[in-house]
Amino acid sequence: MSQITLVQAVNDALKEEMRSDNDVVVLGEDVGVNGGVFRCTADLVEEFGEERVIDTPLSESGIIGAAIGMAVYGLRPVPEIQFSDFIWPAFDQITSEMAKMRYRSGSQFTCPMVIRTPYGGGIRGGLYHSQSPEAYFTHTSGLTVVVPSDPYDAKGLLKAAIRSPDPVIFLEPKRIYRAPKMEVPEDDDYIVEIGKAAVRREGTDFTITAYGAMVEVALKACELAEKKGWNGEVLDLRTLVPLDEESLIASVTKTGRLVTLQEAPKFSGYSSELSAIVAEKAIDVMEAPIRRVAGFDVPFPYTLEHVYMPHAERVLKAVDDVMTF
Amino acid sequence: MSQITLVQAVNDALKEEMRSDNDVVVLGEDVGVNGGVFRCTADLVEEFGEERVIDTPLSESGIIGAAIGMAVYGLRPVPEIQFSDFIWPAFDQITSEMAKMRYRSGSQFTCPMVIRTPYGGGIRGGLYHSQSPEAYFTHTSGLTVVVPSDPYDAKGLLKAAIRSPDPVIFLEPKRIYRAPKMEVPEDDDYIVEIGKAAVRREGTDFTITAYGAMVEVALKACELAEKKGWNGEVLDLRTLVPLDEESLIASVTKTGRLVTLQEAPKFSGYSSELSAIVAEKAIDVMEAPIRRVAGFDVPFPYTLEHVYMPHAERVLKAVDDVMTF
Amino acid sequence: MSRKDGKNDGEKRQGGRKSRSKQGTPRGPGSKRPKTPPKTPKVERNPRENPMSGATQDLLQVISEGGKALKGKKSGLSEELLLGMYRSMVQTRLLDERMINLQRQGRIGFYVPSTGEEASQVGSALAFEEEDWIYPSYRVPGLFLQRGVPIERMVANCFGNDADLCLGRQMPVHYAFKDQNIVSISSPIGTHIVQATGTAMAQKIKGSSGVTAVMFGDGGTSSNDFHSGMNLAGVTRAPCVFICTNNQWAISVPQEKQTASKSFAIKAKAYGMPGVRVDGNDVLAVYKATKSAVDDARAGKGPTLLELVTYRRGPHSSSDDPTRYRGNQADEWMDKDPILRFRKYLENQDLWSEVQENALHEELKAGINASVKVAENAPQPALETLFTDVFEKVPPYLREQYETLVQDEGTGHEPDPDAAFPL
Amino acid sequence: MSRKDGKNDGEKRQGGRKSRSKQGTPRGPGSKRPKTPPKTPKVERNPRENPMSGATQDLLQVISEGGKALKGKKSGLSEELLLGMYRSMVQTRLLDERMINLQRQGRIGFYVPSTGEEASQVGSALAFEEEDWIYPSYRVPGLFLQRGVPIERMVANCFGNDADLCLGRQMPVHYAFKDQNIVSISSPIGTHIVQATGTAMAQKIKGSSGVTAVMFGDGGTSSNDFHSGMNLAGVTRAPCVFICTNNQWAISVPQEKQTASKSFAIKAKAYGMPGVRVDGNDVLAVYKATKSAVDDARAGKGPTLLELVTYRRGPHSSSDDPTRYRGNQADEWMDKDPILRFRKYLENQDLWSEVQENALHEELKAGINASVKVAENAPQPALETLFTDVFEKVPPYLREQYETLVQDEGTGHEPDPDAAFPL
Ligand SMILES: Cc1ncc(C[n+]2csc(CCOP(=O)(O)OP(=O)(O)O)c2C)c(N)n1
Ligand SMILES: Cc1ncc(C[n+]2csc(CCOP(=O)(O)OP(=O)(O)O)c2C)c(N)n1
Ligand SMILES: [Mg+2]
Ligand SMILES: [Mg+2]
Repeated sequence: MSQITLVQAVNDALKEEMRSDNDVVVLGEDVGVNGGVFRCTADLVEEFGEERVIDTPLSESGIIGAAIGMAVYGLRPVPEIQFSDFIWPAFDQITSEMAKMRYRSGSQFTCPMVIRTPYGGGIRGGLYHSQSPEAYFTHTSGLTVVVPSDPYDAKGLLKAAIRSPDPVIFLEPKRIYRAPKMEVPEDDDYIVEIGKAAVRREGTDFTITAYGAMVEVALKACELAEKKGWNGEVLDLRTLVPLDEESLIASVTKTGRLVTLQEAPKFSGYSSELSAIVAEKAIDVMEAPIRRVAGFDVPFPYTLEHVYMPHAERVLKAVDDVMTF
Repeated sequence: MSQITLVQAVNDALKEEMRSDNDVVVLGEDVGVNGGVFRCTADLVEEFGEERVIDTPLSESGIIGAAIGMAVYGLRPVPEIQFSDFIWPAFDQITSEMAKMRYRSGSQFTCPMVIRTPYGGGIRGGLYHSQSPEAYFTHTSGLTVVVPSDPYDAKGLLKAAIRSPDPVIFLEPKRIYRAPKMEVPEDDDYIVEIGKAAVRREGTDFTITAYGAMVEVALKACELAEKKGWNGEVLDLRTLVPLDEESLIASVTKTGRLVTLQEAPKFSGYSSELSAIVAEKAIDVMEAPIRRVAGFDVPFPYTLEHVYMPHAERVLKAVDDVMTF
Repeated sequence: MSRKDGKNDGEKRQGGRKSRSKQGTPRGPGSKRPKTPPKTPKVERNPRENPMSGATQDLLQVISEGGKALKGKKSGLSEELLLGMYRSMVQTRLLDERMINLQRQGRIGFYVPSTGEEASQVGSALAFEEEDWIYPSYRVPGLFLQRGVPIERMVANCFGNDADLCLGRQMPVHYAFKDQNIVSISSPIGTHIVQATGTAMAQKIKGSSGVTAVMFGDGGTSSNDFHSGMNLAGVTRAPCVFICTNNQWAISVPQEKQTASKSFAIKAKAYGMPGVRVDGNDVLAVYKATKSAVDDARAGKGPTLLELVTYRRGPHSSSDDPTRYRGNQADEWMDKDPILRFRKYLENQDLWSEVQENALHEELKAGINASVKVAENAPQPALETLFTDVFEKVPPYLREQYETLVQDEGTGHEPDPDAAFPL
Repeated sequence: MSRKDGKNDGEKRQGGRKSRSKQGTPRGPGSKRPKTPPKTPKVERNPRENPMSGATQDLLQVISEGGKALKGKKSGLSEELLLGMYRSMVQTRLLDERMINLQRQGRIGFYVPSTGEEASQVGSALAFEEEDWIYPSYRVPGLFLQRGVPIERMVANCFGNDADLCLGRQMPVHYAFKDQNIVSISSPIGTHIVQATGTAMAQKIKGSSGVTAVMFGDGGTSSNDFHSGMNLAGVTRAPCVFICTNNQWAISVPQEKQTASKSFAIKAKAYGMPGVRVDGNDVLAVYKATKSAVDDARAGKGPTLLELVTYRRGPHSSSDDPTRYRGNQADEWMDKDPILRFRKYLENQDLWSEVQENALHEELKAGINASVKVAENAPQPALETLFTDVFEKVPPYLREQYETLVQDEGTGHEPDPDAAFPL
């Protein structure tokens, strides 16, 4: 075990998988000598050479399209999109091609690949370096969508994603890339299973769902709530698709109260699906409205970022709403 | 008033707006001499010339990107994307540029334009000529999303959209392009206001929300339900963003039961937002779980299309669930 | 489009052409506007000269348009291979005719004919080895036949039955044939071009001696992934052959509205690779050019762009009516039949006769008939195929949807008999 | 990357390089794998010769590298204009230095320097008329200054305060100046290229005599919308000037990994328009080439692609550390200072002196200082600006969000002092 950051966890996961499987290749803008603008691919080109760590031209559809061609042939590419805000030129490749290759060919051709991309706000990145795009992917059948919330998960989930037989969108919460270090196993066989949520804090009075950098905010909100005598449970979803529905239903069945938390704009966002599932399958256990804390339905601002980003005090307000309903 | 199809209604709306405003231009693949593959732009090039009815090269990002440049300069372009399944190469232009131009420039530059595109299944179009992409747009702040369900609305909403100061995604339900004709006003000033839902059938026992080609299915389901003695209300949303939340809440407050209906895959789909809003603002009036009838979470099939598409019998099943809860 | 002469600046003038509003200031719904004065519209072709129309002199050719071997040009192919190619071309034509027929009768839902483009498909197919990978367009049935795909598989796909390798999930002609390294066709234009580059890069990385080929149309060159695919292949020198079948139309859009470049082949210059223009109706020229590009790629010399100039004689698809947009101006090209041309060539070399021709038609028709009969009687894909192959394993939430479906069905809901594909 | 010689076909072989699994058959999480033998990696540059590096002989030039007027080349510009250009260039450099400084001190969040590229920005700016529209890149402050944008506006943007015309919604340097027809800059690379084509088409449609210009980098030529924008402009002959500032790097990616084409200018051939290579460090050559392209566009002769060859002497942005990827190999270009070159030229023509130089620096620095002082003391944009300008009118659901926010705030939540942009 060693104490590492999330960036290092990603880097370690890539190294381990590349060492044990020659089919794993990395490609993207500035991933080579520069080691990625966030340093996630640092030192890879030195160890694995330019054939497996490929600096590409500035074209996201090129990166993902080429990675699909590699995956279809039998490699396991791990393309990087420099910021998730810049993934849209590749969206046609992702949604029309990567997600549907297996289905449309009757499993004759498949796309085992992982798109890694940093996402989310809190780094003074303004409109185009801060967005949280998960909902665009969670609605696309055929995609697995994973969001780690700490170095331990980041490493274990990324390794599992690279070994997955199907395409994975791997969203890295860049705000906590260098947040406090954490003990992470060095065992090559260590993975975190895709599709399982984690209860980060057990509680009986209300449930907060969160993922990525928002998990920390949810935990902080629970601390604040504790002062009011309310005991919150935090469910870190970890995998958005396939959702660990069982854990979600189990938690709200216990608490009867739900606050969902996401950075992305609220309307038609991922958390709406959580509300919908609960309203469809467990409405009878709910003792209060389901409150959603999310980004506002506006583009991501620069100067007022700290107002835009959901914070613990805002979450507490929602907890108050459901507790005092 | 004349009896026309939805295709004709679109065509009429374009003609009227192009006659009364020289800034309105149409562009897209095959929109000129060919009149559009669905004939929505028939005869336009003959009347308005090639300068205002532009056959473009095969590039959706080119079509939308150029239209943005036109709108920013002061035109009111109405680009056509031949099938909504092919809109993804333009998604970067739509989500990063068109939707954010006004915000990021402090209203110095704006994008008054309407993207028209046929969507939806039921025409034996398989994987790539049948999809319903609304949820990808409803989550994007800055976009207005409109879906007419009959010729009357199609004409009135399209005219209103073209006059809107901001960008509109106008999704045309191609399955009912040539469905039974309808009386539609010929008055140049006739529009249907954006942002208002329509109650297509009044009822007291349960509410079905629908839009586009699904409205007809909802009505049919209500007929079937009537035989069981249940009196359903059908709310045709017409505008998905901005949602007519008031009408939604009013209807469920009256009925206490909600079935949402959409063609698109269920998970993280648009209807989830409706559930979430009701669960947030009106959970206390609900007398049963909120049931969602939607496409399955798989790519759109060809041969088994009739099994995939939501139909009245399947909706009735959901009605049954909420009525007998 | 012609430039206005007047000095009127659109944004500032008040009179002149009507403009509803200044940017960002919409007119209210009810306000009155003057009626438009009638306008004389001009519908005219882009005035640029079309450098590709008509003549084929500047194209690589091996057989003359009249079917003679051109001086100094040899096919270098055995009689068996030549006759095999001819066979594939005829089979393609007959399959086309039969499928369009079935579509007209409502027995299949959709079809894309390739009549007139048989040489470009079959000629290129022969240039590839078994280990090579192919990303085809939707208009190359002759390539599949020449490469050894059983015709029953193709017919099954058009019926979308349970013998279709794609399990009836895609519209007809969107094939995928893993056994022949023929990658799944999708409808979105151009996406496969950069995938081909990726596969070629993977071949290099894995140390295979295979190469990758990708086919697309003149319209496809405008797609984003033509650009990304060609550029990446240029930089990485991936063993990839880019084959543009320039049939001069993209549905209703003629090539001169598709691009202003002198040719499609010249676009190679933007990516640092050679571009070659070939008479796409000359099966031996197509073979020769493709073979040379494939050899280069295999030898590590990098990618090539080929432009095979031919003509889309039929409609874009079974849903298209070309008289709406091209009237009769296409006559000259309508007469250029690549099959007839090759047949004359074979006859001139004493390799073919009327008797053989008749026998071949008989045999091939019988084969197609048999496939159709089998396919039409085959069952639909099973209900559960709706949910399989989304992921390797069916996840719980899809299993739940399947189970609900099974419970719900049997309510008497039937396919809509009026559903028909409009394009 | 070099091609493997072995005949190993990656998909079929069993031994050789390790390959975890056959396609589609993943290994289970816990299974054992052999340890990798150490591998000798090669990190090498793309072996292709870089046709653009080093020499600038083949480029359009007016001033020699040493600052002499080249034989037979005249600027054709008045003394006033020449000195105005010099002023803008110096102002750009000083603004750069000051802004990078402020960023290092944490007083602004981010900056993009353009040191070494002043000639390309200022030279092109002078070629446009008031009525023309400009789609700039994020690296052309000199263009704004030369075109008359008040420097206070630019500084306000970098502070993201309420005097920023973009209301602090974008990161620094993402300007928009409607008064100067300078369209809003966004971060995604390339999207504005096709928008420029659209604006140029609109100018034609509206009968304006204006033209549109768009600036982008060498990296930008790989974007999808370089392709769509250039192609559409070619076909429609839109009055558009495409200006590629080839500063030889896209963050860490050198031009020879960006494309294999002989130059960037040659890419014009793919779209049927002329392409011109210009010494981008020669402000008069840049002016001349741009003016000629603008004149052509205005005269209805269609679009042009310009390649201005220069060099990114500094980091990509305030977050970048170029020593990580380019070490010291860049020396030769580091010495090519376009400002010094132009200054020598002016001195050679007796238009400039040391005294003037000093006075200019004094004056410009004072102006920048004054702007910084004002900007730093200006208030943040109002809370409600979070919700305005999403649509023309704030819709009810956004008003509701705003009202909830107002109620919620005052809880003592403060900006994260550690938030800093990492790129
Ligand atoms: C991205 C995308 N846009 C539009 C379409 C609709 N469409 C199908 S084929 C076609 C024309 C293609 O022309 P070309 O590439 O020349 O091929 P051809 O049909 O002539 O063989 C169009 C516009 C599509 N399938 N995909
Ligand atoms: C679509 C997109 N992908 C990636 C980025 C990240 N990025 C910002 S600038 C840049 C390099 C641009 O290089 P170039 O076009 O040569 O312009 P320069 O910075 O050299 O002026 C990259 C990759 C982006 N902004 N947009
Ligand atoms: Mg074509
Ligand atoms: Mg550059």
